[in-house]
Amino acid sequence: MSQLLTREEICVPENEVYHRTCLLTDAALSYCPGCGHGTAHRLIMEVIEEMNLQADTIGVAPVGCSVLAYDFMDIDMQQAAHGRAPAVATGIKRLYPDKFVFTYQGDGDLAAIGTGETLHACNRGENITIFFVNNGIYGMTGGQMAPTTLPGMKTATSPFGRDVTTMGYPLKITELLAMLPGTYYVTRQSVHTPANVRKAKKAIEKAVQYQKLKKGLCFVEIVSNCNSGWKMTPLESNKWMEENMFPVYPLGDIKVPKP
Amino acid sequence: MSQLLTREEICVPENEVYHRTCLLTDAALSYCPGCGHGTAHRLIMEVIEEMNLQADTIGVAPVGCSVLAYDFMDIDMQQAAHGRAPAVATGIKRLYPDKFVFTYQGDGDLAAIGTGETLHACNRGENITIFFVNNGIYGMTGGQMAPTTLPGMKTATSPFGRDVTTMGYPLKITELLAMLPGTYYVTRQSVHTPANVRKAKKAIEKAVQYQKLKKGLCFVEIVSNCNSGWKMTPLESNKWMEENMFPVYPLGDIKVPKP
Amino acid sequence: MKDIRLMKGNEAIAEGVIRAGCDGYFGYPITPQSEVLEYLMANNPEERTGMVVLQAESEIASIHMVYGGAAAGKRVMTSSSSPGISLMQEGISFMAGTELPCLLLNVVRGGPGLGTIQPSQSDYFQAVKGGGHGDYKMIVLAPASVQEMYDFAKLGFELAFKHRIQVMVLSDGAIGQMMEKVELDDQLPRLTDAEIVKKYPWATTGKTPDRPRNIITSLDLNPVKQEIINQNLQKKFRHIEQTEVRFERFMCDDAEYLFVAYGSSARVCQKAVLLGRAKGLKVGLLRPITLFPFPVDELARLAKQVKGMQAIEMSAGQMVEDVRLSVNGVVPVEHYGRLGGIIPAPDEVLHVLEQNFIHSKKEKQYEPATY
Amino acid sequence: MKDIRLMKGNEAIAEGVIRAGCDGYFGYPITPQSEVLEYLMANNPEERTGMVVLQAESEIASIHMVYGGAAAGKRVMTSSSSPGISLMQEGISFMAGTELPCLLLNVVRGGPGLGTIQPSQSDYFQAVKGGGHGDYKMIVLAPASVQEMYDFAKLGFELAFKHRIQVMVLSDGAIGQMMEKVELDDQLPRLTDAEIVKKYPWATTGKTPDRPRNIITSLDLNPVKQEIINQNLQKKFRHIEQTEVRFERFMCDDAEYLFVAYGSSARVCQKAVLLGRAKGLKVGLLRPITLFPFPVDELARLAKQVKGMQAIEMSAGQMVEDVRLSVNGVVPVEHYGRLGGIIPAPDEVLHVLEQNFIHSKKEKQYEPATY
Amino acid sequence: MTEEIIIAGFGGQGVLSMGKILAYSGMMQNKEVSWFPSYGPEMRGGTANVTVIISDERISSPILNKFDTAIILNQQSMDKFENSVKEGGLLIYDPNGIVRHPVRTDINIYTIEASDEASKLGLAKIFNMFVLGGYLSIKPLIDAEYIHKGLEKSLPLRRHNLIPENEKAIARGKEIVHAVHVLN
Amino acid sequence: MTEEIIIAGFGGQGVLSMGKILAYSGMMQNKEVSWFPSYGPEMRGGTANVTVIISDERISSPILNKFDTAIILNQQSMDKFENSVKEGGLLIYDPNGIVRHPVRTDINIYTIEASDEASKLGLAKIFNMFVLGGYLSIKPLIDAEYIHKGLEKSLPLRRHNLIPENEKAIARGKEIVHAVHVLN
Amino acid sequence: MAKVKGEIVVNTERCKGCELCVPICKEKTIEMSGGLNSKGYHYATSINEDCNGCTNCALVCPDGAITVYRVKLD
Amino acid sequence: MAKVKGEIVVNTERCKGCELCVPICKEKTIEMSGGLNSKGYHYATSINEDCNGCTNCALVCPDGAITVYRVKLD
Ligand SMILES: Cc1ncc(C[n+]2csc(CCOP(=O)(O)OP(=O)(O)O)c2C)c(N)n1
Ligand SMILES: Cc1ncc(C[n+]2csc(CCOP(=O)(O)OP(=O)(O)O)c2C)c(N)n1
Ligand code: SF4
Ligand code: SF4
Ligand code: SF4
Ligand code: SF4
Ligand code: SF4
Ligand code: SF4
Ligand SMILES: [Mg+2]
Ligand SMILES: [Mg+2]
Repeated sequence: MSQLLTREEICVPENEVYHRTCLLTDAALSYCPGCGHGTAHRLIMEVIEEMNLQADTIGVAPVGCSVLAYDFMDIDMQQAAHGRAPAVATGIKRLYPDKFVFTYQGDGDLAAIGTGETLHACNRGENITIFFVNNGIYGMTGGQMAPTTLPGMKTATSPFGRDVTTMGYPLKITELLAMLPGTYYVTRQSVHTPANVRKAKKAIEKAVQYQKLKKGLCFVEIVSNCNSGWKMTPLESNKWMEENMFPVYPLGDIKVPKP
Repeated sequence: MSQLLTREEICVPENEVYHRTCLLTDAALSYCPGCGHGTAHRLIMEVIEEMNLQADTIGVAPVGCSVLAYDFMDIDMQQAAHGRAPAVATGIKRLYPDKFVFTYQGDGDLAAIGTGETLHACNRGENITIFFVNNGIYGMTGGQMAPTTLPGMKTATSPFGRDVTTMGYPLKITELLAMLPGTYYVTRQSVHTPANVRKAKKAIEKAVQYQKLKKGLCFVEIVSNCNSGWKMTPLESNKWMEENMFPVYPLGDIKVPKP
Repeated sequence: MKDIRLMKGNEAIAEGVIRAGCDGYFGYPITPQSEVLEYLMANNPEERTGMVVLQAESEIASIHMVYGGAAAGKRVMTSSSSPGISLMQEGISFMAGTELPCLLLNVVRGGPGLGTIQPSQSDYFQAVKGGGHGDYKMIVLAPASVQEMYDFAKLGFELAFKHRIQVMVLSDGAIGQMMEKVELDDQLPRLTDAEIVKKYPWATTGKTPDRPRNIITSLDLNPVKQEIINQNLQKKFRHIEQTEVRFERFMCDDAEYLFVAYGSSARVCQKAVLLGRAKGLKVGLLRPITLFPFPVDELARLAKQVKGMQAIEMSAGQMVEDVRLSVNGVVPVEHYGRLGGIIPAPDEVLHVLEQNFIHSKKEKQYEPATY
Repeated sequence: MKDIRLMKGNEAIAEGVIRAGCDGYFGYPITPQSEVLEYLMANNPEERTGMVVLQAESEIASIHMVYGGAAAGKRVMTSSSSPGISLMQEGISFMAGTELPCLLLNVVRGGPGLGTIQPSQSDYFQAVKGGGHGDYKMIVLAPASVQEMYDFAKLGFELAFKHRIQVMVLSDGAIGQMMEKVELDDQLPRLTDAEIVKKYPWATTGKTPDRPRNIITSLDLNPVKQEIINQNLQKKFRHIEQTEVRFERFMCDDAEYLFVAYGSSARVCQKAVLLGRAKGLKVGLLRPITLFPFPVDELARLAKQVKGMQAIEMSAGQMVEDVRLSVNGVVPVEHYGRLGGIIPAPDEVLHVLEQNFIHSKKEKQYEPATY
Repeated sequence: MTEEIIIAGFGGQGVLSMGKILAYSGMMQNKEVSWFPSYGPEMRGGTANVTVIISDERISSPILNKFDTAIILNQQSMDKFENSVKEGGLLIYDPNGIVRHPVRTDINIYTIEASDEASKLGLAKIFNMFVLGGYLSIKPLIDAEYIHKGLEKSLPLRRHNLIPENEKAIARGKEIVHAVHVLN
Repeated sequence: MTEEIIIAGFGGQGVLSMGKILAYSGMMQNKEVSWFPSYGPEMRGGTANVTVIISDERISSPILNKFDTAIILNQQSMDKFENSVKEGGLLIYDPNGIVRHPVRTDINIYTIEASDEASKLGLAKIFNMFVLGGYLSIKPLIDAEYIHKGLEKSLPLRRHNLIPENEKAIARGKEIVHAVHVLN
Repeated sequence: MAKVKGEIVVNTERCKGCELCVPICKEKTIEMSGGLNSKGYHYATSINEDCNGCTNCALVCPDGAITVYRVKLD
Repeated sequence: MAKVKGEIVVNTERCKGCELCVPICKEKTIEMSGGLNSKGYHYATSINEDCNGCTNCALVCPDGAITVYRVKLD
């Protein structure tokens, strides 16, 4: 019998097993085709929806490709100056200790200009959640070198490849932050395969849950592609990411709460 | 015969075994009686004198009690804005790769407002030397809480003691910086006993030597007292330092070059 | 019974913000204003009103913590002194672009650079013309006494929320450090979260089903929209110019010569006016209390009455430009300034005015321009 | 043969600094000026001249790297756009206080806040009046073409070292992004370290036995000394006002109505003048090239000749204040500005001038003031 | 002579480089030129356009709101720029993907099926050169030899082998441009 | 009545708190008062001084360069402030540590050996109260009851037990102040 | 074990043609269409009936363009 | 082994009376003087002849106020 089911018969609401969360707006994402920012946005919004937190959430968008996150996430949001999202979130959270407050930041934003704000929010153990999208480059401004750019990698400002002796080393900021007593849960994920998406979502759920329990700062890094900045197709970029980014930025939990 | 030597006979230049280095100026140090800044100044200047580096040295003074270091050190010096000494030193060193360039910074300067500049100079492996005087407080401005202030410690801005749950944890910035591939030699010293002074001087010598060899960033922390800020006599403060600061900031090398 | 105390200016404004129902203070120590944070830490506002006080890692962090709190509808503030305020310029511009209310205190010290910790008025341009990028104005209040330091806490928050604008109290090391009598008001309650939701529907307090999401942003890449945003901002500034000018006239009614001065300088000039009057000179003082909006009309009016105006500043000549723009050539406007942390003396400034206008050959008949 | 190229403004100034013998560039990416750093990285100045190019971790780090290099006598620079320049205000004030020469480029975009990446002129006040704390001025050069972007690299360094002052090139997104013909000069050699020691005896190059140590600091807690330091700074600014004013007159000789505009706006006005002349209107353009020092005397002189001045800016009215201060009420000065990244059109600004001065009843006889 | 041109289309269609070649060629022929792009986060798709001015005199404003010629390569640009063509001016467009065709009757309108032709010839990457050729056949302000020099100047050395192909495309472009509406 | 006073000495001598008690007492007696300290990195030693003004009228400038009274507690302050006393004004100083004594003949000069007396009585910590007493005996502008209230206001509650001791010192100060040069 | 049958619906206007979903589908159900959407992208499309409703394609789609349906066949 | 004899000279104007040197001296040679220097500090002074010139006091003196001399006695 089943063989006879038509497409129209299958595609009815009762049978729906996956649909974009209603906390993503109808606006088309401004990201390049295949950019991981979109998936990261979706997972965060799914968790907020599933945990029923829309009314309790205040998000902070950075300066970077995700500067327009507020156009896509159907929650109250503030746009922060470049690098300052953790300070902005601190200001919110201190005054609304029961709201769910998060920042969403790129690697330039978080690990270059925002180093001080990031490190000190973590050191104070601000009870906020930081989502950190590390694509090893400044996507927004046209593909310049970021602190997390890999050695030898060519970017608009390292056209002959990053020379670590003059331009510094890929900054493993996440490992540093995990050393601070103020951070509670620190993890590194990716969103380029179904399995990784599922894991990343679990991590996001934890990071939200721990904030509700007032455990301190939770930090979720998502290693992602910037296919435009890397000058690759999306598929190529994900492969390159696995082969080149993951060895330097290995996926997995970096700091987990002691049981 | 020797019993007959008079004070006047002994105190002649040939018999001199210790005298303030001529690279300290005649100006009276502006520090409070018993403040470790004076000893730290002296050791650095002794090493520069002994290594014959006066003409090759450009020093960078911070904002903090040691802002006037240039009045005491008989070398070319620049006064840097609060927290920015590592950037200033980078600017100098990149343009004068063969000069000996160092910064001298307090804990507020280096680990609060200057976190970003410090971390990134270290991450780039700038071939400079950072002397970091950690007295757990803002001495200059009248004894406010610093990132390195100990838990429970009373300061002008933590009058009931530092509460780590709202004011953050003592920041072990030196341990963090040691994790960066750009740092070559990282050590923590003190200058309150003759033995410690001797060790600290050795460390300073190494930090200077490695810079000459262009090995990357050398970082010498000196845990010191701020008796005024701590509201103790100098002797009490050194004792308190041993009992309270050293357990949190243990002395010794943190990162040494692999042989 | 009135609650009267002897307080430092810095302490008075700290007490003032607690009593004005401030929700949060974020700041970083710097002389000569560290007493603000110290007073707040010692006087337990957390217990008194629930106000949050946090020492930030830098002035930049401070201003962005203020941004976050303000964008969520809270009464928040920071304070610093000149170099620290310079560091906040990007943040201030962001608050201007998002029209967020807040209170900013600059206890000015002498610059440029590290300069000196002594009092100065050399940050007038930065406060009034715009130290940050873009076309914006803050309301700038210039206290001339410890009482005003206290009073401008409440006034500042009122104006900030009335116009959704940043209010800067432009004080200086003298006003910040000196002690004077202060009369304190009763404690105002802080707004509850529910009241904030109601009073400030624009605030990012969490999107509830009854309204669309709130967004605080200063970005719009569409030039047409961005121009409208900017035009609306400008309209607000024009409205504030119409409605919020504050100044004090001291013996102006029959004045032939006018001091124009604010803050500490105005205190000095007030004494100079008395000295001058004792000598039989018809001297007066116009003290701008709001530096933006500047008392343009009042000065234009006085320009028709007096023979000359003498601006006195602890700067090389900043406010004097606004005096000249107000007067537009109708009477001569002279500037006299002390620099480097020096406060001029009453007899000194009186002497200057006499030299410039009374004893000198410079004095001429001025024909008022006709438009 | 002349080396003529088609270049973006941002590329032209980058090539210009290499050829002017710049020693070091320190900067952080931001639209619309990232091409400066990108061009330098791609065009290998390290090999060509030994010039150092470093991407800093922030604008704040950049300006203090510049401070360090400048204090050691090197020709150094940074570039950014509005928000990034706001972040540099403390650093700029420190350079002012220590009288360090350097070249700063602001490729202005619309503010306030994150604003827009489109061109704007709304950072005039910040550049000219002082965005940082304290009494200081920079020399501000306003290029109106790609060729000037290139030329002002060399001129900027010359002026910076001649006066030990910061020179800011105040450009905008239009001049930075557009391509035009540029004629390039020959490469100037960089100074050797020995030459620096000789030419700049104040520089911290390492204390040798033949001289006392050199100290670069802006701190002096003694008010008397600090006042002298400040007075000397002011003297320098007065001297620069006497000697370094630059402007361009376009059809001013017989003008009855004058556009006053700089940079991109001046390009627009130049076309508007031609349109006006074609209509038989006696219109001219005074283009300030240096915004500090401002062409005060030239405008005062023209005020006696023309019937009105029309300032055109891509801002809500900033330079117009300096025009008014120059003219001091002698003729009416009107402002017209477009905001949010919009560049006005030639016919639009001509229309505005006609409305304000020719078709309107506003036009009156203006009696020049007599002092 | 002053020619004020807007070229507008998708990012990736070679709009900016077409403008650059035009400007360079003009410069080689000793004219004054300016090239002003829309700029910004264009990497993330969206429209791109460039204003090119070629003139015998010094160019005043490089930014314009009215143009002698509009070269239009997608619908969004058509919507935005059709009305910016001066009366009596020129509008050239590639009809591929255009849903709403131009309606003005006070300007000269031409189509050029450049994308189809380019794909057909396997030259999709230099589709913009066909368009350039079409434009130059209607307004021959630059001589072929200077176009050649312009290509030399604007292409990096390692791409100079592609110049003949580009010139072929320009030549072919001249053949496939068609008048839709011409004032007389 | 307006009295403009400078009190100057070492940091740690209680200069600022003497001024504070004076100002508080004036305020309790319903006068206008102002207190303006030298400030800054004084923690690291050096001089400290405070300007106190007590007046029946609103106080204009809290910062002055001429004073009715100078109370001087070390040599550096003598060098700095002797000439700042108005003609006919008052200068009181503790001669301990003073090498160069005041030379003006147009002002009234008194000495008070407060530090010696305070040490003698084991009250070195409130040496400043002796000086205050000396001053008040020459210029009794504030009544004893308001001094008491001033002490209450300016000392924290937990220190109120020290008030009698302070008042004793003030009383004793009145006895040990001696005229050196008095105009008549 | 019950068999399942799935289907996907691609929001062709939201799809940006990144092709990430294509290799993810083990059933080789997704291909890029020859047609363009209004923004000029070739969009993804389901080309066979082999979909098992595993949702993998939807999980990796950055633009949330895929809705997945599944029915149990028993 | 040769015996040594030392002496210290305190620069009394530089000394700030911090007393750090006092307990450092194992020979108990240093005490604070009753007198004051021109800045008002009680300065350190050598009170006996037991100094062995070990330099320890000078090493810890923050103000570089101590000069140490030593002669070998053989
Ligand atoms: C103060 C300031 N400096 C610089 C910029 C320019 N800018 C915008 S985004 C960005 C970096 C973005 O990179 P990243 O944070 O990695 O985000 P991505 O775009 O890669 O997601 C920069 C430098 C700015 N807007 N403000
Ligand atoms: C931008 C800026 N912010 C704040 C200050 C005030 N300030 C001066 S020194 C200092 C902290 C000094 O503490 P630290 O670095 O630990 O040095 P210490 O005095 O303890 O040796 C501060 C906050 C300043 N001068 N500039
Ligand atoms: S530029 Fe990079 S990070 Fe930005 S949207 Fe495109 S792919 Fe994503
Ligand atoms: S305040 Fe502290 S750090 Fe500063 S000089 Fe005094 S003791 Fe040393
Ligand atoms: S749901 Fe699974 S089987 Fe169906 S198309 Fe998507 S990936 Fe393929
Ligand atoms: S992953 Fe999404 S956007 Fe990409 S091709 Fe598939 S459906 Fe389209
Ligand atoms: S040198 Fe040694 S023995 Fe001599 S006084 Fe100093 S510590 Fe004592
Ligand atoms: S350690 Fe130095 S400053 Fe301290 S008491 Fe001894 S000699 Fe004097
Ligand atoms: Mg990135
Ligand atoms: Mg410290």
